[in-house]
Amino acid sequence: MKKELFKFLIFTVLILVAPLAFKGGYLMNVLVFVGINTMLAIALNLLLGYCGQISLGHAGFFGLGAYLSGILTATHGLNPWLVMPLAAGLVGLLAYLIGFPILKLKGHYLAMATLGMGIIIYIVFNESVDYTGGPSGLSGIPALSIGSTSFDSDVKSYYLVWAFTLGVCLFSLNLANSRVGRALRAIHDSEIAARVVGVNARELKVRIFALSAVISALAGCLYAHTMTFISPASFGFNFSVELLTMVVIGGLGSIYGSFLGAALLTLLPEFLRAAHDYDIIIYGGLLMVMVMFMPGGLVRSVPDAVRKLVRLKGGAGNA
Amino acid sequence: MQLDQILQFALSGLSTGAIYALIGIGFSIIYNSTGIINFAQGEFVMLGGMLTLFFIGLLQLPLWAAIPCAVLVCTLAGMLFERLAIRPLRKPTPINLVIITIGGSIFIRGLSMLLWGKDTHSLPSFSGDEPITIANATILPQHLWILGITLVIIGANKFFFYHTISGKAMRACSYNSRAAGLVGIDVRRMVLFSFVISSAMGAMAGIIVAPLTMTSYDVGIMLGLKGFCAAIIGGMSSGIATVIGGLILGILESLGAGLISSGYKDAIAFIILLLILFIRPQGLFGKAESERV
Amino acid sequence: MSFKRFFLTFTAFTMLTSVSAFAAAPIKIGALFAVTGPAAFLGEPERNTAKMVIEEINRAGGVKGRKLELVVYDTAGDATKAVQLATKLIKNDKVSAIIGPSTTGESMAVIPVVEKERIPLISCSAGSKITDPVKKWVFKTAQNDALAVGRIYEQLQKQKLTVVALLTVSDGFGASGREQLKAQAGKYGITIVSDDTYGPKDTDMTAQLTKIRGSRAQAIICWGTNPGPAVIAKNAHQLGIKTPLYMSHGVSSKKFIQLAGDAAEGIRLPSGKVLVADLLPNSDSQKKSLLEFVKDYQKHYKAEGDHFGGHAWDAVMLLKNAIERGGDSPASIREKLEKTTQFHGVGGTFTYSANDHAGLGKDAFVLVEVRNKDWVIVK
Amino acid sequence: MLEVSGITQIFGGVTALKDVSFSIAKESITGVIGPNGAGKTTLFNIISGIYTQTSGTVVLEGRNISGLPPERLAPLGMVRTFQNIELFSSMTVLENVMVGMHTKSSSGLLACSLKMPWTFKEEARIRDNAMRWLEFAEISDLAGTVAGNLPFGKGRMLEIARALAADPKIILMDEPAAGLNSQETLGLADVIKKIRDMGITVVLVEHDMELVMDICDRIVVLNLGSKLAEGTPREIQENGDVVAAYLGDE
Repeated sequence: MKKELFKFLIFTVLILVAPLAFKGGYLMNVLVFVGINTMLAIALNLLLGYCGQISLGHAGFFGLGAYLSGILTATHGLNPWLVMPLAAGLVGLLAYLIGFPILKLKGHYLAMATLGMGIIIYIVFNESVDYTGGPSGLSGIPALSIGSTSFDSDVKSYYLVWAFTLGVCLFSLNLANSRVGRALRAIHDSEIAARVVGVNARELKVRIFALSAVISALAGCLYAHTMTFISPASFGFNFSVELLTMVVIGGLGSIYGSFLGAALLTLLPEFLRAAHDYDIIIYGGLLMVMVMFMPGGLVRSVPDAVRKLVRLKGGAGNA
Repeated sequence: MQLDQILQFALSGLSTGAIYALIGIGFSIIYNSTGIINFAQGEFVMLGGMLTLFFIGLLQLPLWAAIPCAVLVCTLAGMLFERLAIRPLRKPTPINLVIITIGGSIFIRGLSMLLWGKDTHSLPSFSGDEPITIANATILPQHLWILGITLVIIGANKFFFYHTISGKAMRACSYNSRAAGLVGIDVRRMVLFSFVISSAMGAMAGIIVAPLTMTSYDVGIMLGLKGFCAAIIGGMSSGIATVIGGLILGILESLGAGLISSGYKDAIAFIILLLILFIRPQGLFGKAESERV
Repeated sequence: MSFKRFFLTFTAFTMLTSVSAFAAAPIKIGALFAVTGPAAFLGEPERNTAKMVIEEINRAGGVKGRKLELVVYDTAGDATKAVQLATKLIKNDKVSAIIGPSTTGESMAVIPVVEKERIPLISCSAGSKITDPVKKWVFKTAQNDALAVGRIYEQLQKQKLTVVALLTVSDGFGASGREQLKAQAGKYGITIVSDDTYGPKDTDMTAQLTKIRGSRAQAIICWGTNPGPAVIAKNAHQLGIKTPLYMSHGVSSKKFIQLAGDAAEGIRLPSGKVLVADLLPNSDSQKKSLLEFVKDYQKHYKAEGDHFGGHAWDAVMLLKNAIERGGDSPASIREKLEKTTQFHGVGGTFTYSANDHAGLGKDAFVLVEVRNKDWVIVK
Repeated sequence: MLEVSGITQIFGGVTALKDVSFSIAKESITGVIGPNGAGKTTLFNIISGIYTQTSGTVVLEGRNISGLPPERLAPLGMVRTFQNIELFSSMTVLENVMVGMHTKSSSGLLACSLKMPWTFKEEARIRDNAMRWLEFAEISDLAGTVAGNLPFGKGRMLEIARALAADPKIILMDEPAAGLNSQETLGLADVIKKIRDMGITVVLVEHDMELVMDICDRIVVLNLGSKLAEGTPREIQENGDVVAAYLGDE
């Protein structure tokens, strides 16, 4: 327990001092998105990594949060801080209601149904032009502000977004190591055995689905207010798949893994940019190679590799 | 007038549905013998069309010669994919397999983009573009080709899976791969086989639709997605159920676009799919399975 | 993985890619194009053209003795990436002006960034709302959709066709066109009887067309970019629809005729003049620019230059002009840009002013028709 | 304690159970035996709420529990174990047992995530109790091991410890001796007796006749979906029908 807290503190300190290394350069901006994606990856990981339920439609919840927040603040002029819990709550409620029928499904049927849900939400963004601005997007979303400080620069956005992300991290870490977290993992390992000892699997799955949607929607709100512009293209099927990839590459069932996955997949394109048109091939190839050689995700494979390296060096030193 | 329209919607729906069905069967074959949902299936469809173009354009082959070449190369690609990406997998959990096939599809797409550029291309129709009129509704000769080839492929499938040794062995693997292994069936070979068959089928689908829908390096995603839906409605069967699934999807889309709202047509199709899944969680034609404990 | 290492690798990367061969400090110009992704048909010719023009300018000794340096990034048509890359161009590459992005959505997303950082942006996308209302730092070269719509409606009015059916693609391009088509219909006395859309990746539009066939439309206007309109042309041919079919400038390239084949015959569309450059009368003020662009593009890329490339050509040339007239910092470039008058570019004749950052008139478009697999100008 | 009356189960036209009735006394060990395909596991699945029977009722302590799902039965005091042990294989041994205490704790999702003060106390109680059950099952030395890595015999004991952690009144065990060696089976017999002596009713399906005859107070024999006989081990051993069913009719 103490160890967990210590790890989290180190992580927090690293996040807090990171901007010093970048001196407000462009990478700061990317790190803001690493924060948002980390939140999303954690949300999906709670559902997929802990509870074992796949979702190919999480970009939809992300988008709903962004659009609700965007529409209510940009079009109706409400206070963003007021809208944020409202949007997250509404999305959570929606997910809770959809959750009951949808989580009855298993395996690839669940994948299909969540995919369908994501696509329907995407189509609604695209088609309800009067509210969402349609495919050309919604602009003029105000940046968040506290008093007279507006979070309009990258460094400020960074701290704002990461404050939320760290909160979500801590929240999820607590959850994972609690009675409810154990029940979730139990459902993942053997749903029937979990039910037999009294875990209401159906209800719990739906609640986690809703919680996951709430976190995603929250990330959506932050996204809308830091970008100040949103368009449906950011919330399509591809992004759902990207989230899934972050979670798996980072490591299923690990909060820090979600961070690693989100960081890697957000930063990777920046490094691949030098490869120009080859970037997409490298990206696809890397995904395959990583799953092949790091089936447990970064969070498990990296320490393993380090250990091996240390042993190798130690061995060489002895010889 | 209204009736004419509905006939036309139905015909259009059937012809797009047949395409979805053909792609869907490719999904099912691999799923049944390996438990993998192969998200790269759509890319084989794309490869079929693009390779045919390549053989026609670069090697100056006539259409009838380019098609088998394209199918052949595509099948080789399918084999390579299985050998290099699926087989070496150390921990083949379903979710890892999903990611790896997604990675594979991105890779194949990227490679085709580099090789053939980003342009859209069209393939000549197999037998002209003169529309055929059926009671005030029209279809193109190419539609007949699609329907015909779909039927032939389904027939061949049925024959293969029920009347040949390899086909029966593959079915055995799909029921219980461990037991199949115990009675001396080379399971890995059957997995490879399933990739061969489904990539060849995907390629064929890509070739016969290209004259109607055009082709480019990125057509695989959408076609793959629709084929996946067809397979799910059909309960992941590699036979007639998936065909019906594809046709239902096609007709729903077409009727939705024609009668309700063209912008929401995909949404309508998906809502109906969700309802079907909610009412029958085991797929439209699947039998309810009781959980073994 | 430490961030420090990330950062070091990263700087190494950028340094490697941006080592410049010029001794005199070059003027840096940033460019954001959707070179990959769904809008690649825009981004690729734009990038090619921009590179080509900058190369030519530098070969001729640069502008006022200073070379131009182009930093291009691929946004893949993604608004989030566009914003990140715009920030990168401004903060890391320290560019003096930005060309692009390719699509309206990306442009709208980038606008707050350049407005805040005070860097002039010349967008290559068509959406009217990019420069309406006018934003201080934002200009555009692509012809407004409004102009293209006006050109079609004028023609319909001339032929006394008053009832139309719309079929637009459900992406940024189609949505913007649809908005304009609806907004201007009243002005030209046109009634819209059917308003349908199709998805960018759809492969069969017979359902929509069947519905339109059953309506009393006298003309069909389709707003989309390849390959959708080609599919629509083929579908219309299949259904035996004889109603005149109008397309948007989104398909004004030979590619469309190739894709649609025989079904393209008789289809009309508004286009930048680049498509019919050699058919223009010598008196046309743009002809010189047009021919120069077409010839250059042919030489460099062995392909026909289209008007998308033209947007980038115009953007670079406008910048070059502004720099020639004394712009050397972002602020002065912006100031000189706004004073551009009568610049005869590829997309039209540009005249910017404090309350017009689009700069084009209706004469930017000509109406063309496909006849015998080639374009002819509709008089 | 438990009344099973008139249970019939039909799977797609095949009758798996036909009008099975019996009752089980409090604090007893009852064995359900029968040849393969007799319907023992189906019966267990019905009693434990995994299947819903075609007809008939199950009554637990005077309360009709027919059709209630398993998660509703645990709070009423009924738990079970599985033939092919169902462990939470990615979790530690201790955590497995802690999940067993799910119904004996109450912190909700939000309280857990926000680490409300009372959750600490509850967590400590869960942990202490779970440790006690591990000691009972004599696997406390394995508390930190990942359950998936346990040898089969230890896994069986873990499953029993997890079931006991739910503080049940009645525990159903599906072939608890399957896969155990003779040493382990002896240990199991002791544990089962200890469980009864704690006041918990035990029902088990078992093939190991020696074990059944040794520990059971009463035995129910099923054959081809129907109840064939019921009685004390001695009565059953002497029942001609039972012997015939086991040996075949030749």
